[in-house]
Amino acid sequence: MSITYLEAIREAQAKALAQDPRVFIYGQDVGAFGGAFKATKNLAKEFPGRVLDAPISEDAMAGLAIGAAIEGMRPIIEMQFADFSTVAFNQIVNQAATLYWRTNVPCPITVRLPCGGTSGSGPFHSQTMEALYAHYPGVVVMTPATVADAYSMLLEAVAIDDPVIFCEHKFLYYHLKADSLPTEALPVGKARIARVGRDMTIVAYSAMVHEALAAAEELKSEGWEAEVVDLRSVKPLDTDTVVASVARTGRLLCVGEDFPWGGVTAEVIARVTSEGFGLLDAPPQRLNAKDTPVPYHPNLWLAHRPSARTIADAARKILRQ
Amino acid sequence: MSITYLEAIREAQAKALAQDPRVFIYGQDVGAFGGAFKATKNLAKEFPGRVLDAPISEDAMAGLAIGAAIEGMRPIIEMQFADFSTVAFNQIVNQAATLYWRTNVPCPITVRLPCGGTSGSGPFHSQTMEALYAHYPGVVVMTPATVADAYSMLLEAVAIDDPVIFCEHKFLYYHLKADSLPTEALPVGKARIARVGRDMTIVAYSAMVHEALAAAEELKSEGWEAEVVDLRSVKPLDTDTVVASVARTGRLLCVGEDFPWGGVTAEVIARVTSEGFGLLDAPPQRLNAKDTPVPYHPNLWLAHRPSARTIADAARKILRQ
Amino acid sequence: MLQTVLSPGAVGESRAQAELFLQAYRLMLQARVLDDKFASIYRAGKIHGGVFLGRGQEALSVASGLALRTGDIFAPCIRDQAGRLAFGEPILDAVRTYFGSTLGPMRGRDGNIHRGRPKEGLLAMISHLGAMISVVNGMLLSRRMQKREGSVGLACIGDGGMSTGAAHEALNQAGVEKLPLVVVVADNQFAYSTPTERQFACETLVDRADAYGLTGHSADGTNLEDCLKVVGQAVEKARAGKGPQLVVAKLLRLCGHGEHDDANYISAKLKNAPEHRDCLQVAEERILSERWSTPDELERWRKDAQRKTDDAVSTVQREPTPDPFAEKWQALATENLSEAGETPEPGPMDI
Amino acid sequence: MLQTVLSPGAVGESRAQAELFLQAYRLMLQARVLDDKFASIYRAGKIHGGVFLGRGQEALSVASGLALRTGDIFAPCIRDQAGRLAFGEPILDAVRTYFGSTLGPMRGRDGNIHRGRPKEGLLAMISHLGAMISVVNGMLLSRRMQKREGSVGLACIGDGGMSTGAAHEALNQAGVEKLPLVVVVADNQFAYSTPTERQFACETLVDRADAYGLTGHSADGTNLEDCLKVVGQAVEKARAGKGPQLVVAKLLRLCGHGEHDDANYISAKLKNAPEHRDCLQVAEERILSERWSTPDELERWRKDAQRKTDDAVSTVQREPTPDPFAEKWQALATENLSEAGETPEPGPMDI
Ligand SMILES: Cc1ncc(C[n+]2csc(CCOP(=O)(O)OP(=O)(O)O)c2C)c(N)n1
Ligand SMILES: Cc1ncc(C[n+]2csc(CCOP(=O)(O)OP(=O)(O)O)c2C)c(N)n1
Ligand SMILES: [Mg+2]
Ligand SMILES: [Mg+2]
Repeated sequence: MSITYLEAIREAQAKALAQDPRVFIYGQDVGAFGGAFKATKNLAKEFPGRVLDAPISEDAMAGLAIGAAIEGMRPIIEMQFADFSTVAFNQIVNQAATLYWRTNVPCPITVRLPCGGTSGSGPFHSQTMEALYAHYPGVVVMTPATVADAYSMLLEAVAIDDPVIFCEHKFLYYHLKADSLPTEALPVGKARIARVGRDMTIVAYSAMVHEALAAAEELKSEGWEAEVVDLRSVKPLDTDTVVASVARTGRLLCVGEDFPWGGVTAEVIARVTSEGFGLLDAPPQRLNAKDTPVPYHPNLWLAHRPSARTIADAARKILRQ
Repeated sequence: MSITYLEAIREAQAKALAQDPRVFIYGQDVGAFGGAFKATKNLAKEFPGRVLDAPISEDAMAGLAIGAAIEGMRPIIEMQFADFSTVAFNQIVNQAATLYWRTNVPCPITVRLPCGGTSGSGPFHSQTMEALYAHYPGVVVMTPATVADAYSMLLEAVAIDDPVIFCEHKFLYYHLKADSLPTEALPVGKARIARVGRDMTIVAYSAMVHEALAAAEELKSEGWEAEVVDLRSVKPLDTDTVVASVARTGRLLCVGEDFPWGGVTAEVIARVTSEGFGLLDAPPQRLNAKDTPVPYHPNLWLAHRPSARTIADAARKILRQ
Repeated sequence: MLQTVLSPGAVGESRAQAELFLQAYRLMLQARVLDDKFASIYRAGKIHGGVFLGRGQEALSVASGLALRTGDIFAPCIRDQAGRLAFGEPILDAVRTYFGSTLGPMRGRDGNIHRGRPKEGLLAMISHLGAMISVVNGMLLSRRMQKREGSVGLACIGDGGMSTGAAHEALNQAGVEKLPLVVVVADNQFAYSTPTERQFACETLVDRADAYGLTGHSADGTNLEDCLKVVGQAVEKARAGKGPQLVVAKLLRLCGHGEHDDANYISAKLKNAPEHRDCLQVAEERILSERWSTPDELERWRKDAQRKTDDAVSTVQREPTPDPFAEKWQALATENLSEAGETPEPGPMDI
Repeated sequence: MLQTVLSPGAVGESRAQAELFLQAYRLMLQARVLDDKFASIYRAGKIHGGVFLGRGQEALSVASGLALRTGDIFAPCIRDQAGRLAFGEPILDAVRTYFGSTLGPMRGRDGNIHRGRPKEGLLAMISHLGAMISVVNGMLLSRRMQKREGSVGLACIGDGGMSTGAAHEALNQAGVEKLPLVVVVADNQFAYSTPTERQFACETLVDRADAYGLTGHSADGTNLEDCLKVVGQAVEKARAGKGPQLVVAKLLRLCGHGEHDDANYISAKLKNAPEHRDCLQVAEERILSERWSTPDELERWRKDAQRKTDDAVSTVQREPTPDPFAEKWQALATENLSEAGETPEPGPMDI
């Protein structure tokens, strides 16, 4: 058996629907059609009345999910593309994320965001939104990089009593495969050492983990051993695991596909330098997408985001210091 | 003559309207009423037909401004509170901020955001939004801390050919006074040394500049000289001035009123440690609001945001290292 | 309209209607007295932040609250003190929230009209106008899924709030799902200072009902009887499975947007127009002219409302205000996922 | 409807109408041929990202483009190839944008239907549905302020797009400002896979006109003549200062949502229903039955459209694609405010 990242997301939803009557799915075209990416394929048939097509009303989609949560349900909403969640932004950060703190009533909703760049998708079908949401109090932001995490973290997202922003990366949907679904998983909030190395730490998450691993492979041929940390969730962010890795390696590069200002890479570096300043043997560096919208043409797109090549280049500069 | 921060904002708009026929103002209650905070007081009378009341439709307010910019106008839109700009968020970051890059047509709009906490305002009338917008390519984000900057930067905001997010701090509206309006100003994008000191650098912006200055005063009585850098704009962010200050002091504390994850303080520390790692004699630290919504009751509100006291405390820890 | 309600021959029914009227009146009175108290405490500088009153809107508001039953859902807006009382919100909730008492439902975290008890069907509005309606939709849809039918959700909104994209998406969503939702629009002719001609260009907001496939109803917001009847019918229809309902009532806000605002943008002509009478006074006159009660009794009711208000205020004034050192600075329900250590210790307690 | 347009006795007028019809037909044909070309290039795997066609929607779209003059504003949506051509967008703009040519208006930065020339009144849509209408409002309001009146703005939208809060706020805004805006809704009965009964609960979207104080018009989207007439009248009214207009035309999309989609969710019954005939074919039949043209001439027109399409494609295929090293990685117009140095050097060029 071979299962893709996308199929894992479908399977996790099938399992959540099967094991918990409080779960339902709401989103544009998620019903009979099975979703723009087929992440809900056949679920409407298998779970009648529990997978509902929404009008093109992201704000009301999020609002409806919040109301459902108040009534004890565990809704999953699918944004057709992460980029369109900007229209639901207010409901998510000001209503869902404040509900528990204000009223003591938990808000267990899962917002599935098909994120990230794929070739030819352009400025409005390519964005990664983890920093946008992680900035706000009251949410958990997951950024699974593997088939196993896509599956187990989505199940946990549904189980968690708080709003979870589930950033699934479209580039990984079809390419990434595993032999089977996992039976156990790291707890949410724990980062994973994706590759062990002694010379430097590369922190990444989501699709960038694979670029970082490829870069590490390239560096290995030059005699360097880079450790790759997969953050798994960016809020909470597992500072301990990152600092522990930097304690071993003394060098840090943090990679993200998001826009450069603020965001995960800045947060990681701020934490590591505040908490583990003395561990660093060289200035920490980061690599992000460029500070422009995500371009359409593949030539530009490939240059806009970090890649194995640019990560390896940045890593070499750090290693030579 | 004495002029408040709020009056400076009104005067800047009056001047912009007087000197440039392309300027108009659009926002809820900005017309005859003069705005919720009176930032447009009398302007509708002085400039008939150029100060227009908008329906409660922030998305359409922003969209209208973008269209006006395409036609060569220089609209200023006032959000009644910064917090409500979440509803216009999509138009701002996806339409205004991408217009020039996509089509080569500039988008000179100014979005005035009455930002920041005041006692008793609660979770939805207190937010600071600079990090939210600065994260996106294609915008300039200004955070004036003084009466002079409120005036001169707002005039520059209107003159700039790009979308400017103008974060005016409500806490400064009435309290902050100057003797007169400035006749010259630092260029946009340049930070200001608000207080000279040799022992450490405190980076702040907007209302926190005043808390930092008060903290520096407190520290002075203990024999420490803290330098206070007022960022003025957080995008672009004047890394050079900050790094130069740290080069002199060797110590860095970065203070923001915003939520702790990501944002200005993380960005500043990431830049300083990447570019000026060797200049630091102690780990850089930051101080932000707490990771909860902004509370209503003054007891909680005062503890939620950084204050002169907590800044001084954090500074002492750094100074003792 | 009276004839319909208190039709001759239906004595039992008319008795019941009179009793409903009186009950509504007492709640309106209580709301008015409480609002007046908040206004005076505000003027004394003892309330943090703004004070927002429902003066002149009590008839519509109370009708909304009274039309609902235990188990229903109520999403009040800023001027719904009367409706809240009618729905069963304790006076103490209001006072505690304004004072930020830790014993109140919002525990000092949120204030004034931003209060509620979602688990008891009373939503705690966020400030962003229009945002509560889709939340009610979600609650109603969930109950349908859970096979807990029979309840109704009622959401209040203003003329200005109807311009928000959020309100549109939610009304449309309710139409598509045929939810037992009632949206009650208080068209008080202004949104803050903005008159309705700068807010919408339709004749009346009831014209929006067709746009969403809802049933539309109009009411005279100054006339308690009409409000009780129209809102009552709308709620009944929703409960009977006739789909979502839109009630629009015209009236005038008899106060500022908040107590900081003298509403000088409302012309004297408008203020004194006969159709903008104070609904409380109109109701009072009606009670007396119908001899449903006596001036003495009304006076006793007012005193009673005053006493309840004063009691609540003096109780709350002795209650603890939040202690930042005892406060749990944590926005997540899931404790082990909260991030700690990034935030400063609490600061000084003085303002 | 024919009688009205080609009324006996009005020979000159009817000649003009016939010519307009033929002009519209040729544009529709050109759009169809171009769309078919994009579809086949897509199938050959030579287009990056999606391809979105207007098949079956050309009559309404062309009517929108033709109703406008130079100096007007046009905000097309995803299925408006015909309207774009009618408004004057060069075929090359379409082809260059799909191929990402640096010579195109979007220079490889944005793709497919996300193209335009705002300074020439042709807006470049962002993907977020509903977001363009308020931009048109802003352009129209500015022209009024600048005393440059007389022009009209026309924005296209789908049945699904009408559910967005953005569309609502903008329609309401246009009503309040009484702008010369025409919104043309292509109700093609589906939003992606979602049928209209899951999208709205009103009878027809024309019911929304009253809600905003707009004038509503209905058209048969498969009938070119009707579309020309109805959209033409709406534009005329807007131009004459009669305020914003809402045109709703029913039709069926005769392709997938994008070319990746086989639209198997549209039943055969619906596809084959007589009221869902292909508007291009209907127009062709009409031309022949009226003898406005001959089969030979139509064939020549098709060949001509084919040649223009092929020429454009072969031209563009020889044009430069973006070079990341030459690209100005800068989102701000104000160069000295751009932040530099935070971004990596361009990466490898292979996919
Ligand atoms: C989205 C949004 N924009 C702006 C505001 C600021 N605001 C609060 S109340 C108000 C006026 C509301 O008018 P209306 O809906 O008519 O209610 P009323 O105050 O008349 O009862 C405004 C503009 C807000 N709360 N939410
Ligand atoms: C705000 C928003 N949500 C979701 C989408 C994704 N999306 C693109 S086209 C489409 C369907 C549009 O349907 P309709 O408006 O009827 O136009 P049609 O495709 O039928 O021409 C959807 C859901 C989007 N572009 N914008
Ligand atoms: Mg109102
Ligand atoms: Mg459609």
